[in-house]
Amino acid sequence: MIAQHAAVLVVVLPLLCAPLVALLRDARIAGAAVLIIAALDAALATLLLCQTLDGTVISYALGNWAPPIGIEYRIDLLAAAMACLLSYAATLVALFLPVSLRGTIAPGDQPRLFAAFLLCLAGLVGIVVTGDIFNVFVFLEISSLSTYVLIAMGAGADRRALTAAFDYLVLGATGATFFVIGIAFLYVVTGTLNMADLGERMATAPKRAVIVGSSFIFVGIALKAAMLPLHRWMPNAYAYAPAGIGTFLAMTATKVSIYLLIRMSDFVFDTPGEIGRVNFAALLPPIGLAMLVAGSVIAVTTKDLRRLLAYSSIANLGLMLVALGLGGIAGIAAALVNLFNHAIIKGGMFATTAAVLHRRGTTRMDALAGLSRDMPVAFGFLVLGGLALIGVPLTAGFVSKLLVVKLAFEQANWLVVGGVMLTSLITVAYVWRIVEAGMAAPAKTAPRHDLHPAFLLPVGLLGAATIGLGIWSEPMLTLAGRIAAQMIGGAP
Amino acid sequence: MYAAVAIALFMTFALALIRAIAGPSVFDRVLSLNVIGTKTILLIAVLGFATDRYDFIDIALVYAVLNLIGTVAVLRYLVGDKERS
Amino acid sequence: MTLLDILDLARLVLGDILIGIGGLTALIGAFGLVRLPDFYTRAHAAGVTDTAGAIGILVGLAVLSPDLLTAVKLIVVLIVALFASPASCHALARAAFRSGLRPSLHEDRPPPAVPGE
Amino acid sequence: MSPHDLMLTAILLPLATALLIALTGRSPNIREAVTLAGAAGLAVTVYELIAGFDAATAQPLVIAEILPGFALMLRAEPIGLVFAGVAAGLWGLNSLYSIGYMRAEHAPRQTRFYACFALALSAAMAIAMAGTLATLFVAYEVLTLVTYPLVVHWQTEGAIAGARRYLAYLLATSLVPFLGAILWTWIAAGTLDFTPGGILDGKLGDGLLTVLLLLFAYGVGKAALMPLHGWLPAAMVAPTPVSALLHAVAVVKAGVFTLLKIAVYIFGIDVIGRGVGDVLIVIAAASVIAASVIAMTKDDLKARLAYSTVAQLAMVTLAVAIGSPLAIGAGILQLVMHAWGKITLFFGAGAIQIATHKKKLSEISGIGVKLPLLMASFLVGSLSVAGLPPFGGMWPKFLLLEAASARDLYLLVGCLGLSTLLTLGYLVPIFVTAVFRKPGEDDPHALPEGDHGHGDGPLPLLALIPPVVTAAGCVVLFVAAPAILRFVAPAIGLGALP
Amino acid sequence: MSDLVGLFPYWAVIILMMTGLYIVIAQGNLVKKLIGLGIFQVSVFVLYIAIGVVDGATPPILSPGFNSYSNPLPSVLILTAIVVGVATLAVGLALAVRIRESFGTIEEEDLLPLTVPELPPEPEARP
Amino acid sequence: METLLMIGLLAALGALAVTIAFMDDLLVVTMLSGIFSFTCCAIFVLFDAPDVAFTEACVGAGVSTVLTLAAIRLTGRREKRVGRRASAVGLIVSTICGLALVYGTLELPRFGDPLAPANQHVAPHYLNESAAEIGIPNVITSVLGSYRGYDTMGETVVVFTAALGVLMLLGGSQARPLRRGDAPARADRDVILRSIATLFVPMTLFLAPYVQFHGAYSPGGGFQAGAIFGGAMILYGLVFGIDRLNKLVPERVLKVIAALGVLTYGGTGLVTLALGHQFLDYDALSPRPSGQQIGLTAIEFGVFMTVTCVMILLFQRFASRRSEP
Repeated sequence: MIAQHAAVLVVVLPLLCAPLVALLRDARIAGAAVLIIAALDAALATLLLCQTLDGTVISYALGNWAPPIGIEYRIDLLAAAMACLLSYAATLVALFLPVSLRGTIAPGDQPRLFAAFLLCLAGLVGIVVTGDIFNVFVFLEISSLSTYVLIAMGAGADRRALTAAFDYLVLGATGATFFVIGIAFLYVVTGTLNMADLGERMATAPKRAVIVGSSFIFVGIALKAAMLPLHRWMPNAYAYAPAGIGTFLAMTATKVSIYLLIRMSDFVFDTPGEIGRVNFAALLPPIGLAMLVAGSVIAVTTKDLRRLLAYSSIANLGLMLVALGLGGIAGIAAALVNLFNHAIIKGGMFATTAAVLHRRGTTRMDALAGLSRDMPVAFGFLVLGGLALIGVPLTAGFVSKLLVVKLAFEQANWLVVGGVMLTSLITVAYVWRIVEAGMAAPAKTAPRHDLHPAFLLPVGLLGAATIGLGIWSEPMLTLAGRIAAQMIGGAP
Repeated sequence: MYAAVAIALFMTFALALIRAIAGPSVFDRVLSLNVIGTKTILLIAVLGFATDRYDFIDIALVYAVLNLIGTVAVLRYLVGDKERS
Repeated sequence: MTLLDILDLARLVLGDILIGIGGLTALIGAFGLVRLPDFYTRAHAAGVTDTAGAIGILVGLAVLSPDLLTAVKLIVVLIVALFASPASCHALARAAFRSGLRPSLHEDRPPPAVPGE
Repeated sequence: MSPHDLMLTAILLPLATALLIALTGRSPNIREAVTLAGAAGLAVTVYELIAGFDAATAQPLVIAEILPGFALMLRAEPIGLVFAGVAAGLWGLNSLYSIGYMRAEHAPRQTRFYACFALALSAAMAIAMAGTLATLFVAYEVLTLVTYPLVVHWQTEGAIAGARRYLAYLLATSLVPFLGAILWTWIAAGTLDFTPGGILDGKLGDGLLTVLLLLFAYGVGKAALMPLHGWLPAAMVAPTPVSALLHAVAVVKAGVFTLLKIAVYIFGIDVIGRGVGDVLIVIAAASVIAASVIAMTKDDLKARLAYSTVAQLAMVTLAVAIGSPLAIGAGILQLVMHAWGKITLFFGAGAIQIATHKKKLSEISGIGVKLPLLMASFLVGSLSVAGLPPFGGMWPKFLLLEAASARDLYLLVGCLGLSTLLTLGYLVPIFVTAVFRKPGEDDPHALPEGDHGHGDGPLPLLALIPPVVTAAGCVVLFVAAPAILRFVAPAIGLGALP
Repeated sequence: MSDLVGLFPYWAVIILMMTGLYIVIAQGNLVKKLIGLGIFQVSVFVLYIAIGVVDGATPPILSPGFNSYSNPLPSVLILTAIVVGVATLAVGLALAVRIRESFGTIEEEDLLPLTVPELPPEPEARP
Repeated sequence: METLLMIGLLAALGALAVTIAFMDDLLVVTMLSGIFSFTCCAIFVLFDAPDVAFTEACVGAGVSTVLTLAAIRLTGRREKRVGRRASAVGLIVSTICGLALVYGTLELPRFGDPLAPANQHVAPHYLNESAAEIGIPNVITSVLGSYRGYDTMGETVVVFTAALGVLMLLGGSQARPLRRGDAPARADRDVILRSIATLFVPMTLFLAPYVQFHGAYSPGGGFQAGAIFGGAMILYGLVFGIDRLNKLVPERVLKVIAALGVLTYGGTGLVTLALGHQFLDYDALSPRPSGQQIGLTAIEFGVFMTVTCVMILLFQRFASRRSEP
């Protein structure tokens, strides 16, 4: 029965457990509960992945109303893989979340924070698995609302978390409203909300309305994906959120937006046929390149490790957009490889940063002095992540960059090749700042205390994956290739 | 007749709106809010009758109650505001 | 034409007249709300006509309503309005007076500064 | 052990040594014993590999295939074995010298020093054994990164700045032109395996090949082709054994070795010889002359040696650019001979510093009297680097002249002759100043700098033996050079020796 | 020309939406921003409802005597969206209250110098 | 008449929106936005969407206004005068968006066109089949609770999330309880207001179940009923003081019931799963259409619980907070 209903359980499990967790009084029990729930969810997601691995598309009609009358859950390989990413990220973060919260958030408040965390997970997974465009909006809001609150919880350490959360709230709500406007236009010309159905009926719809509708959806997603002119909420949000939450967001939030972009490009943004659909693919490489360069350059100048990583994330999102914009099966595959690899790399770095924050209470660059001596393991993982960001071979970052460069090479898109190469260099510069800051002599010698044990497993796993996927990239490439082929080849 | 009454109510509504926008004191605005609230209730009731959907009265009913809550909230704010300062 | 029909016609006419009066009252009150010089006179105009207009229209509609339930609901609405509108008007005037807003008693005097703005 | 096991051992043994060093860091004696044992073990391993090498039966060892055609693979082949032999042989000597030097200087962080040194050797071995350009690139990057802590060893402000420059140059060149060239190659040829005869012939036009070759030449920043040589003098902030490592044992050698491998197995010697390398010839020749001239102007001994390295390495690039089997042979020999010659010179400069705390040419007048054996070996090293018989350095110069005249590049012949003269011009004065000038003839301003309370320390024996040994090596190599050439001949298609 | 009349409701709603959007972007007061957001959202709701209108029809509550009903789907969607809107408003207001308590102001202009990344972290005072 | 009213109401909305943009007294702005909501309600009624009007009345005029006022009490009423300056960025962005939208509307079906695709594809199914499939006259309730019941579950969770968020931001360790003597804590001394409230609160409480259970036949449903019930309690709190409200319905109880509401909704889905049907397939409970009606009742009740408690919780949290000096 579980196998049959895994599609819906993967969302409903965290969704319904959240109220229960919120009612718990003991922070430790709540923390353990979150870990168990996230792990169960990861198991469900894995089950889904197994079911879809052979190309099957699971269609689950909620309430047994056949789509497009009712809401449909539609899980193809991409959705299953994303669900896996989200739930695994949540599991890893849940491992150290209680520890990282200690000292900044009163134990009495923690169960509610854990509940919000579960809601955030449920919302994100919900976005990924659904096949109904309005349902996307609903779950987008669940995840967004909980995210705002989670970010604001960083106020225990730094009051700027509040303004960061507020900025994100205003932008996020505006973006969601744009998304809703887009849905309105698509709905008015097609009469349906089911994404697959929408794709089919789009072909005969009036052109202008589709263009405008798609554009607004695009802008809405762009806001959530921190695309260039709309990126300003992101560094603050990542830098001031509680460290564990920042890790989770870095691994998932913008990734889901990219997922949405890919999902929409499946039927909204693509351009086959004479009737005008809108080709946003041409927009993506310039935006992506600009993000790539600007994100990297700003990262060099920031004075806080988490902000630096956030700007680096903007650059990496740019890389994904570039890959997506290059198009074709290879482009989507490259974007996906980037997406997964970057989630792993950045997750590892943010988790390590969380560990540093836990020990040192700050992540300012000048406060990292002596890290290489006091926390050699943490420092090692930071450097490893940094190397992966640069794209040094044997790390996952290399594979993902290589795929993009290869694609651009083949299309003779020298601008992209040059841009990626150039940003690799800039990346060296900011990774270098981390290394140098960590190796600088400390003002006073701190007692040597490395990673808290709670961090060891997630950080170690992500680090191992960073290297593992850099050497044995085959599984990831195959998976991405299959997903891309399914997206382009088969019906959405 | 319904149409005439609806138009009359709407004009009332519009005039109250002018007062609400023009002010000058807060109390004028609250007063207009109140008037607008009542007029909306009546408008909805009349509209329901005009289109033969008598269920609309339910909305009017709820409206009447909520209107009161809104007014009381504003008053509490004003009174609290004054007494503190 | 049976008696029933005549009664029904009378009912309709009565209802129409009632709501017509109500609408007119409301409109007059609104003019007062806009044109009168200071808050207290405006409150007077609005307060009185608000209730009067509501009575006219709601009773008129109740007369016109096709079934009892609708009529009862309308009467409930009326009761709510009858209580709520004067009460809030009263509370409002009281709050205004306590806050220092004074009626302008002589037309030749310039209106006082308006606190609360 | 099978050749595969030997190859893995050659890479893993220094790695294990590094681990052991890190673990035994508390007691210096054990730590240094571990280093020496590791060096000895590596020397034996590499010797076994060379002795047991058989081109016919050598099989590649695939570790992982990251992307199609982009594999991690090890393969033993003659040029790589020569490089491995040089590096492994010099590690032991350098370690001995390091022990003397570091103890004399009371250097901090010695555990990190020895551990990183061992790691650098591991990377150098991986470069030597690399079976694909991808593998080579990975090891090349690792080498850059693990040598950084060595360069920054003193961690003074100057050291940090110099080390930053070192890293910036090497990473920048490797990440943009080198990686770009590798990707271009990969996309054009579909593979990156080192294949005799090259993989690019017919895949790209000659014009593009020229561009690609230039990309490689500048991408391999470790080869220090002018004007991208700046990191080499900057890295002089490092302790002398590290300079020896950079210049002689691993780093720059890895650079020119990479160029040789690319020439032989990626482009193919013939391809370069048919005109693809002509632009590079000009650049390399200019680099030789320019660097030699700059060297003459430097007062600091190590800076002088650094520019000398730039000039000498440009000769290997030149050999690659000429693109005939003979020239490649000359390049390989230059790799070997320069290593032994230059390490002698660095040992000498370091020993002078230990013994007298002097670093500049203008300060060392007359010190040679106290250090006769050292100065003698310094002279041997100088002459060998300059290319005079009866020292090993003669062979590559001679073969290069042959190769140049075989292609009727008479201007180049003149250049090479001039470079020998210039080399003598910047190396011999060191010896002359140290031995024949009186102490009072120094620059008066420099005088009080020399002694500041330290007094002249005695030269530890461990700092004296290695230069003597390497100087002797230069002589031995004069005799052994033909054997080396014969060893690599099949790989580069060299027929009968001239 | 009749086309334009037929599109008038949409355009009126669009003007409303843009006024709301303008308030969100241009106003510096955080609470005002939220109110602007509310106007923006409510206007979108009106747009949806306008889509579902059918000439001469009645609300989609089945009842004998009617056979033409307006589209129920936009209503359903907007019911959900209204709730989402009020939820966002509540969280936003709570944030604004906390910001006021922590920074002493809710004007973007005054907050800007207090939130630059260069400042050292300052934990919020606990009551 | 309808066209005339529509034009008039839309124009009123426009005037309101512009006024709001240039007012700097937040209290006035809040009131005007309350009026904005009222006007929108009238438009919704005009546009045949009574359910939406109902909800907008509860939310826009009721809850939003009260919450905003409570927040303004804590954050200050005056806006800085910069509000009057026009912002070039704002103008440009909104103009571009507006023009884009107008461009998009040019090919749209005319307003009220029965043949528009939006009214043709899926909607007729709801209108024609729901009587047989669900068996209740209010199609909106059918779609809301059954056809798109999953969205509504999401909506309930959103409400719950908001409560959770406000509790985290203003509750728990962040609570700043009122001091004795703080103005909002005291009951209102106005006798008339108190007696009106005494009369109204119970009446409103009775109105809620009516709205709840009559939702199948007329506009209304769990959400509206919850908002009304919550509104009644808010009125109680406003008039008799927040302390008495806190005592009457303690936060702890509200939290539990709010969570229970979500669980009731989700639990209904899980029960249908356990009975071997799809998630939220009410046919599992009993054959059509009675199963559907049972399911609808259950989930509406869940929504009611959550919404009621969340509304009260939100008000309590804002109102019991000590304002800054």
